[in-house]
Amino acid sequence: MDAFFTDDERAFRAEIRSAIRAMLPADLARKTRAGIHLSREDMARWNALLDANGWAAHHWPEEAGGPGWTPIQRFIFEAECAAADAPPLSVFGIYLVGPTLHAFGSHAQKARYLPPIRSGEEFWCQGYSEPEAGSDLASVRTTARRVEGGWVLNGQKAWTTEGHFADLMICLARTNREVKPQAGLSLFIVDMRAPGVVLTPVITIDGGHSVNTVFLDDVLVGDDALIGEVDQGWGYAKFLLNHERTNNAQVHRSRREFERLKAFAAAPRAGGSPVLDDPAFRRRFAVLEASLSGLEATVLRVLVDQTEGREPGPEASIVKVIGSRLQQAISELAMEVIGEDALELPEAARDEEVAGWTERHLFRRVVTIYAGANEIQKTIIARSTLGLR
Amino acid sequence: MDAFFTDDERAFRAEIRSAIRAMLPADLARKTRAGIHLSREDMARWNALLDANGWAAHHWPEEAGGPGWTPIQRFIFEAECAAADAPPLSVFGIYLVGPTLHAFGSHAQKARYLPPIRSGEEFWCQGYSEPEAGSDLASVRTTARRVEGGWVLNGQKAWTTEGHFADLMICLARTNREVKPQAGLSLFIVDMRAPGVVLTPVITIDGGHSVNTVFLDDVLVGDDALIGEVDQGWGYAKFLLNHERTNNAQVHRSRREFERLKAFAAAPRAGGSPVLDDPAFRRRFAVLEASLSGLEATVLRVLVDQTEGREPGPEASIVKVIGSRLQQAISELAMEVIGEDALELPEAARDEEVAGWTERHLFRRVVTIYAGANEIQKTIIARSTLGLR
Amino acid sequence: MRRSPDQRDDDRLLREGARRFLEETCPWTPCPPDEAAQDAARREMAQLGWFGLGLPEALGGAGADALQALAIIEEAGRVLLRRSLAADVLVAPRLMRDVGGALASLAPGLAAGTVRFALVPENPGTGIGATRTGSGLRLDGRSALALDAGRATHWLVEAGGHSPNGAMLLCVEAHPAVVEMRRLIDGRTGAVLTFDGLALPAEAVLATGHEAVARMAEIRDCAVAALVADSYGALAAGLDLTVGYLNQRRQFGQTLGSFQAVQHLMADAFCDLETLRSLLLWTAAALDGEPAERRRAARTAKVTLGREGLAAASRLIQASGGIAMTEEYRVGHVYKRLQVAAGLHGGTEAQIRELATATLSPEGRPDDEASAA
Amino acid sequence: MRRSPDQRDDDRLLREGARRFLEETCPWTPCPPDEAAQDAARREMAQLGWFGLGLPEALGGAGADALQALAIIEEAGRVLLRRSLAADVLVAPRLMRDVGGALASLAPGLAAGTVRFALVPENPGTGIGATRTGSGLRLDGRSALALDAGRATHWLVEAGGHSPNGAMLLCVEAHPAVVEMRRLIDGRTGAVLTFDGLALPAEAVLATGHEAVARMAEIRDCAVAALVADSYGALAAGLDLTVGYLNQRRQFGQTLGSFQAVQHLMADAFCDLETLRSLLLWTAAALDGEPAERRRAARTAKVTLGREGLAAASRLIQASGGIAMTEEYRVGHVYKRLQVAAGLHGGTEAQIRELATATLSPEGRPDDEASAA
Repeated sequence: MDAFFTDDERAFRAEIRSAIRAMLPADLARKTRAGIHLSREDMARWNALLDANGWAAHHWPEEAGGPGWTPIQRFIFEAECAAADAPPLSVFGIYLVGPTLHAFGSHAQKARYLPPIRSGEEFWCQGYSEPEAGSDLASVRTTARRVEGGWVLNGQKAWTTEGHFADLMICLARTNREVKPQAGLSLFIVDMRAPGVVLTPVITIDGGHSVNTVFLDDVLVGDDALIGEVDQGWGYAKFLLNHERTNNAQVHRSRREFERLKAFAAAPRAGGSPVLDDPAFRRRFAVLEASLSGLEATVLRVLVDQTEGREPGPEASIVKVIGSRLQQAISELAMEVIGEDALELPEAARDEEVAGWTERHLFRRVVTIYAGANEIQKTIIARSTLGLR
Repeated sequence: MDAFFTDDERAFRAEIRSAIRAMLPADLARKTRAGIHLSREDMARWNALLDANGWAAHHWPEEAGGPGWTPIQRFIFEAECAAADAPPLSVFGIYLVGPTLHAFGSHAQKARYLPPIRSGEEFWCQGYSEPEAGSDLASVRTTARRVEGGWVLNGQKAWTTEGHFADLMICLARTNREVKPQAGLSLFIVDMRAPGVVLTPVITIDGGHSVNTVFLDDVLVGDDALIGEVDQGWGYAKFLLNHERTNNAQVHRSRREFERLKAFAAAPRAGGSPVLDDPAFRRRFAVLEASLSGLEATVLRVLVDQTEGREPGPEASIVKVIGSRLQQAISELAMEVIGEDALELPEAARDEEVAGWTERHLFRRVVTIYAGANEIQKTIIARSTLGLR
Repeated sequence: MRRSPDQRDDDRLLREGARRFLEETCPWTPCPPDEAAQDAARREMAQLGWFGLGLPEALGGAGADALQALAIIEEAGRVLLRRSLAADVLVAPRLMRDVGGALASLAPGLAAGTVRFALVPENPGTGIGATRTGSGLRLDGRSALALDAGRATHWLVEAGGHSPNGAMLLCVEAHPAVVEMRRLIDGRTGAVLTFDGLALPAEAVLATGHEAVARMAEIRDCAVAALVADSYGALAAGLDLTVGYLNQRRQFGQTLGSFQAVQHLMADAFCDLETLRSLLLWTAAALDGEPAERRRAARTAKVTLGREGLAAASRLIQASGGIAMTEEYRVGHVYKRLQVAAGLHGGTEAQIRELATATLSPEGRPDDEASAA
Repeated sequence: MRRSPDQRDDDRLLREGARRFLEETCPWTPCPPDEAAQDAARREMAQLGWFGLGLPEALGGAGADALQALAIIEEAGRVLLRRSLAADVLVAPRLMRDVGGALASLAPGLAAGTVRFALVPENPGTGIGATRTGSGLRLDGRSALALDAGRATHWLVEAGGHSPNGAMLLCVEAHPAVVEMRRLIDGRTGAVLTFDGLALPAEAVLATGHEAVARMAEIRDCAVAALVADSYGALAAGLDLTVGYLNQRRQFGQTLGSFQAVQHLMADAFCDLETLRSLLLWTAAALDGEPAERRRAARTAKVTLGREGLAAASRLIQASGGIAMTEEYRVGHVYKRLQVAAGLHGGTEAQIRELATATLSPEGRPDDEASAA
């Protein structure tokens, strides 16, 4: 989509591209290709390498330690990271907690928590969802009870991604039962090593462990663990959703995976011609190419709006729905392109180009469910964007 | 689907096939191919020809003048009629009113009305839908007021297909406002030439006229115009839906159209190779072939159940949804196969194999809307068949 | 090159002015207005400067870029204007700017509205051939469907089968005898032209050989961009209308718009529609860029028009129900408009095939997509 | 030939008995039971007569038809049984009935459960070749993925590339040294066999030439029918489970099952699922009919498994939400079961291509579809 970029942005891209390729250790690129769940160590290593260039917190404001890039520059940076098979940055610390603390945290909280996120020394997890509050966050039942000098938390958090290697949790808890559900929630910082925090792994459909259930049993946190004002947590939690609307589109990962899959399909197979010699597969690739370009162009529209100082238009609400469907479509195609080799468990010895796809494909069923199931997104689009009632 | 048929049924098919082909005038076959809306005269002609063999009311019980066929035999008969490009029988008289009168009408009503339906001398239309009662039939507002010796009807009926050449209407009207909406409706026979019946044509998206709005303004009907008991009309209207569940699948028309389209696509084009030389089109035809076979097999399952004396299973509820989508998919493919020639109005002089497709395609948007929109069907499937609540 | 249609105030003024004019002067009606009324409206458009907009200043124009021309075309799509503006607002001004010569001499007439162009694509099956004769050329063959060719004063004709050998781009004065009119399903008018040795002067040739092939590709991409702009406008207006209807019409005791199934149908339509608009903006930006990206953008937009665009139009009908099946209601016409757009300038499967060729060859996607690994 | 699985009382008894046994003895668990437990269950199946069911009476069997064998396989799919029953319940009994010879001598062992077959398809890329030697044959090449080949006592091996020249259908005693085990994503076990000059006795040959090609086609169609029966069973049980969950789980103050969007998702899944079952019944009926219809039915069912079947499984996950993403919950396993089924014995695109060839040639569809006009 060169036509969307200025000459300066193209120069920026060239610079970023060569820097990333020079910085990225080959083993990290290989691990990123090989599967969807990376270890903390691998993620931290890449985080630290980026931080050395001031690029880890690339979408934070400059005063919080960000590089001061425009939305389009961030898009380019993320595209180049994905294209080089760089490990993803931890969603929670960098994308979620950082901006939230920067916007609503106290001076002391920012000073204490932001630097180690940037450097990759501390990892966070998100304690929003619960067994009875998935897409319906307002029904959160975890409670925070005021005590002398702090709060006592009790409850159970579900689907806590990366919880098993996180140092800290950003936790939504009910501080007031007297008001309507959304109004009585507050945001807390919880040390994952605090007494009363107990974690149970959840093995997902792909056989991997990235998700956990976290039990909070009389967990005591200090006064300084509260983010912003009491009972205002709902607003803070929503802030991010509006702020990072294009992130869920996962457009760069999709583009990178699509290009890898294309290269694999273009290569000769054992005892056979390339998959791409088959016109039916060519057609499917072309149709996906069109969908992917549509998503890229839509994300760029949103970012151009931001870059030119306008509020993102209504198209910002659709990128999660479209992007998640596309992620699934790509891995569904991958399963067919790879064929019987894709039906084995990932542990089996496999060609590097084949490794990782099955695990990704299975785990990908989650993307139309998490971060607000697509059904919820569509209702939001219909009601808020289109005004149906 | 030979495997579903017995030897006797195959012999029956051979007999029906040669009979139909011998009976069907070539000009009627040509007119059937050329468009979706046939004239009364054309439909009546074919109806009379069939009636001469005792086949017009082919799914009526024998005592009502039907040929006494099994459900599978009726399937074969309909398939052969469609394959020969025979005009469709009028949906209303033959499929709807006949069985309803047979089940609920008085002896006098049966004697008066059934024979001319069978012979094609009288045509009917259906007065169920209204401007404010489309899929939601229970909100019918047309009223029937008791008067000395009969009833006076007032109201407005919408989407009255074939109303402009019908002799009679089967009309759902409210006879009781004191009970819940479904309970206060009755079914009447209305002479379309009666004073107070005024009809306005509705031109549909395909530029054709098959649909009308019918105004009933103090229309007086006799006591003998009431079908069955007063206030029981809802039950009678529903009876048909349960009785003829597979009819809406339109599987025979779809099969016939698909085969015609295939033949067209296999023929060389002006200055070019056949469309079917293109692997992308071949793939689309094969995928539709699979869907069509799925529908055929599902309809046959329902009919086998009936033939073997069982109640149709839950699959009976899905054929309208699947069949209507498939009808649209076939005509959508036709538009692409035919190309620019399909973009002209039907009046333009055209190759016989190309004529009719555009009109059919445009009108086909209705099949997912009428007879209970597919959204309503899905809700029924989810609630009644699956038990979701 | 600009990358958004909202960056400048004058863009907004142009669009709002166009919308107001079109809604007042050419509001949608189920039956097309008569020819005289359409001609009168077209004269007013000339007075508003729409046909001079894209001409370079040297030819007396305003030097507008593709985004502005496409904004007008999109607005015309909103009212389902029965005349196509693609040739006069987008294509002809570009060609006058870049090719100049005899064509440029028609610029004042274009701006004044007395010269009206139509794009005449070659029918890939039957072909059009131009051969040099002593005095000029002769033209043989049969065109594909050409929008409004029966009303144009000049035809921009593709000849020679897109191979540099014998390819020619021609500007031909309209010649009623060769026109077969076609009434299209969406109420517009097209024509198929049959040339049987039509004699042309040498000045009719705008480009030959490789340049002709390149120009023809550019014209087709512009034509596609215009179809997409028009379709998006038609869909967006159809969506607005449908939302209004759904919020007012009641069934089963509640508004149609309150049913979750209807809401999701509309959300899907909206996703389709906004994707189409994104690709329109990419194509608009790419029209002035590298030919390879321009072609890729146009093909992608056309594929999306034929798939997601048509699907969105179907969804608007489905959500509206019976009313959308009537000729009196606008939404059915939106569907037909999209159906025509999907069929012109290469159907959807042909576009997919070309997109496959462009993106699946080893050097398919250029470096810009960060796919160099 | 019967055309419905509900016509006879003994069908119902067989199905109900199988369901009861499987639910009691082999209920689904997230982790596969250990080998010993699976072996024990298999011995009980032999005692129930499942492996003798399809044998002709002359071989001591019950002479059951394909509908009955597929009913058992479908029931095993409901509990996601980790062992495939296709070879022993459906394919081997048919072959013993129709081919006889040395194979038939294994009938008592099959019925008793001591002989266990696996279907070993040829890998179309690498191929398997059987060549005659003085004393018998030698086998070279590499198989495609073969379900449970590591546990079988006998392999039904396709060799010779499906061309009558050199095609051979073989019954090979299992030979552990050539087995590479494969753990499949759905908890089942497959193997790839690599033959490197394996010596076989002459009696291993079940069919050669045209007969071998025909038998292999029949075996593949039976294998596909079994995959479809298994998948349908898995989906049907998954649907039941999901309906129960949706009616119990609440969100936003109401049951998930009361949301229209969820209801329609499930209605779509149900349409997919019942279509698959219809095609299963057609295929079952066609297994004893003309080979051309049998092939067409099997391909159609396989295409539908790979498209609608997988889509239905995805919909069950989507409707259930997060819980279906966990290894502990059955619905994700249904999806993986379908994914494996879609990939075995020829992927979806390959099946579509073959269906195109079978139905788009001029004499493609036989007379029975009333298409003779």
